[in-house]
Amino acid sequence: MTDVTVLTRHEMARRVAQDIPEGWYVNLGIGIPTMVADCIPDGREVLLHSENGILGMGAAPAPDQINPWLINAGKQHVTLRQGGAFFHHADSFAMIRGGHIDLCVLGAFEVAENGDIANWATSAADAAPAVGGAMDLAVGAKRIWVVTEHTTKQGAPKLVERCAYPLTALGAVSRIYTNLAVIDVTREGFVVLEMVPGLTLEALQAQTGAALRLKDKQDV
Amino acid sequence: MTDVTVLTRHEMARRVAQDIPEGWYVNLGIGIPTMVADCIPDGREVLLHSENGILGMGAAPAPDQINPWLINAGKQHVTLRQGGAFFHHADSFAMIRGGHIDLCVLGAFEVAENGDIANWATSAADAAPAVGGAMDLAVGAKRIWVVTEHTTKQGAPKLVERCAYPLTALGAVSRIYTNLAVIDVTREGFVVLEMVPGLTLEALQAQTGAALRLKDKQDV
Amino acid sequence: MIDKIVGDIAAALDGVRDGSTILVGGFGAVGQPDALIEGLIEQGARDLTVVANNAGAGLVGLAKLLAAGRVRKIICSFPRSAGSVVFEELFKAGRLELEIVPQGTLAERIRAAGAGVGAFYTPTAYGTKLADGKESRMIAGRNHVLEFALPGDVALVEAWRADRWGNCVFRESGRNFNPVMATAAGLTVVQTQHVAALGDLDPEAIVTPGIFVQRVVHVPYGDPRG
Amino acid sequence: MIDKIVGDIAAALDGVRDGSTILVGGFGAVGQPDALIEGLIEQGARDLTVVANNAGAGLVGLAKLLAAGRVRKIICSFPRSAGSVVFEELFKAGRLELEIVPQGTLAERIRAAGAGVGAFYTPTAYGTKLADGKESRMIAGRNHVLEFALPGDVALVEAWRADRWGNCVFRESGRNFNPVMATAAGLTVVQTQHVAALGDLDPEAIVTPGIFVQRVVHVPYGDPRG
Repeated sequence: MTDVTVLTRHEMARRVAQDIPEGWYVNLGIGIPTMVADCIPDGREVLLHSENGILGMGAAPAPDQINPWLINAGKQHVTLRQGGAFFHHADSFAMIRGGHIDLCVLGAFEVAENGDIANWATSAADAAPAVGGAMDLAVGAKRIWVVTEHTTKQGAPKLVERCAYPLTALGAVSRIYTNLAVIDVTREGFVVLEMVPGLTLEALQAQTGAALRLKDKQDV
Repeated sequence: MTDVTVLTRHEMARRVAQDIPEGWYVNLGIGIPTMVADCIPDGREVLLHSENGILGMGAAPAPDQINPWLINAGKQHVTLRQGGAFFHHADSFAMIRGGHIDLCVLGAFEVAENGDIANWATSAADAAPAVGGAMDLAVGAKRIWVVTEHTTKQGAPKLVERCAYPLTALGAVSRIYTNLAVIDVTREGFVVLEMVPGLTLEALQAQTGAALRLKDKQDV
Repeated sequence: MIDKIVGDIAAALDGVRDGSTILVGGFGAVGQPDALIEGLIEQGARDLTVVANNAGAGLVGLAKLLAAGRVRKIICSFPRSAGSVVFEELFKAGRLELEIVPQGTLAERIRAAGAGVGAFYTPTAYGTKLADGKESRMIAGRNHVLEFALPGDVALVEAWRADRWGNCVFRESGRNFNPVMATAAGLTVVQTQHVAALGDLDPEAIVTPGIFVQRVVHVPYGDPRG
Repeated sequence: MIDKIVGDIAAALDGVRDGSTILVGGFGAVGQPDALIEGLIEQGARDLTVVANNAGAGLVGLAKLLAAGRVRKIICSFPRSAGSVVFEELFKAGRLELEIVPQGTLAERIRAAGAGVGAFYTPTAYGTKLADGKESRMIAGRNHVLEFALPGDVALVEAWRADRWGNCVFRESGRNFNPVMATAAGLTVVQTQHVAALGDLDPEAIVTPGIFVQRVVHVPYGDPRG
């Protein structure tokens, strides 16, 4: 692993942004997902949705141009692009639940090889976990991508056979971007699309809690 | 009956209008109910709702001032008062079903002494009856008043023990205004509040399909 | 650059398949996407299920689509109205299936489809023949009927102004079913009286955000007819 | 003449009873009816159930109401956030009941209450512990959970502009839960930054028609705090 350059959080966000085509309606979760917004190439029209009733969010405002009335779901100040719109919470979640969001990018505690995601409660005993809109997004968006460190800070795998933490949604995740690799979640389990330079499948497997296989050339 | 002056359709509408206090949100069905709109005294703010997404309808327009974009649920041209609002059909019926309409005035084929109303289909065999918003209004409005001729053109009673026609809603009607009387629908059945001058309870009973009783003085 | 505005009605309706469910906006003649309905006749799709409040009047719009024999079934609240002669003839002849739905239940079933709600309980129609065969349930002391979401393959919508992202506003009582249906179809096609530049529509007053719209075609149709 | 505008906050909250369910608008600090919440503390009602997205932050607004011991139960999607110290203390001490509801389900349950829908099936939370003990059902090939309408006795709403009929518009992300909650309570009270003359609000752009509003109080509060 000494020769391997792992991606920074910002590089992970940029890697995700690369794969978002023009015209998609995208909801970005809190954390690294939020950073994806600033990595979308200028001129590529990707329309950002926020649970609190905004479509067409723009870049973060300059410090002297903050509008205190305009925050995103993470309570950060944002801007609105020309063509953006405001609506109320029930309409906002109608967009989410109704399958109108092309992509939601979420963080996760764990993702299982069957696409289950756990990202809202760190133990079944936690009596006051904050679910927010995660469950609605996980079942509602057309696709769920997870962006996360490949392991916990303690080195435990976050990509696992079955989630141990309380689930957010069943079978929801289709792709995972980590600091080490890009991995599809398929019916046959985790399929590695790319790894950071210098990383071997064996080394990646050692940090992963479920079987990996490399994408065959003929899978393309 | 020879000395009895029955109310005209316009007089029936005016009688209903008398009883509508300022501040009520009111939906008016097709026929005599629609005529109630023009009988509300000037200066009494009663807010008229239309199923097709209008709150705050005003008087009918002058012939040379028709706005072809502004029709009511009966497809007649209307106007909008200052303070009126437009909304879509799902929001409009949320107002209706959600109990936000103080009063709906409907026509009826039959009203039963238990408050059942039949006003949408003239026979169980009719395979293509037009229900429109009648069922939603009948269950949703805070109160349903029916305004109707006391009998059919053939002289058959429209106020009955049990409806024979297909029902619009169960136990919905609280008051009936006819060309002969004003009648409350109570747990004890039909209670006559007033009759046109010269009419006796016996004569009214003869034209009614269920038992009537006069409102006791002490009921007030 | 996202540009949902297409050049003509043929492009707007390209790919509509036989057997589709078509949601058609409008209430009476107001807000009816007549140009798109005419275009659908040209386009040729058949065996359609049409969801609309009315079943057409006269010989134009929906009535013309019915007359052309393209519709297998109609789901509506008010089939019979002044001038609904085409509907009446086809229905009597047994050449058209009919599903009558109370107007509010119709709007709510379409909204449910757009909002990802599989089914809902409504007090409307409980105890009537329109609830025959439907599940019912007492909730909070009141009887309710179970109704299922009603999605469309295609929604035909008339707007007053729309922009290249598909944001729409409507005009007066022309709003009616249009924004609800726009949310509930895989392909939502808007005929708009006016095209607005991006940013010209007030973000506080947009009724249908563009996320619900796939194609926009400019049809300066004029006032409702009839 | 209908005039829903009352003179002060005490009049706006007159009659709120112990044991009431209070819907509180706002998302984060934006669109929170803080003056009404403070007024509710003054007013004195206790044993309240509060429905809000968050459980308050710092020592103002909702947190202050919690700290005053007036709340028996809170129904929300995101209780823990930066500064939710009052909530955390009360909850740990067992002095506050908590019902966690996914944010979209929360919004839809409130909407259902306002729209006369008794209950609905949503795919959200199926297979998770938030669906424990709830009915589920396969609809159109997908598992759904049954959720019930969540009405309030009182809704506290912050608007940007309101008129004497109770028509309201909101400002940017201050809209959030406010218009939904406005539909779902027996008594909807609006604190508005600005009072508009009747007719000044564009009928095409009114977000909350006055039918949903019982009282309006003018509170030129200024920008969201926090």
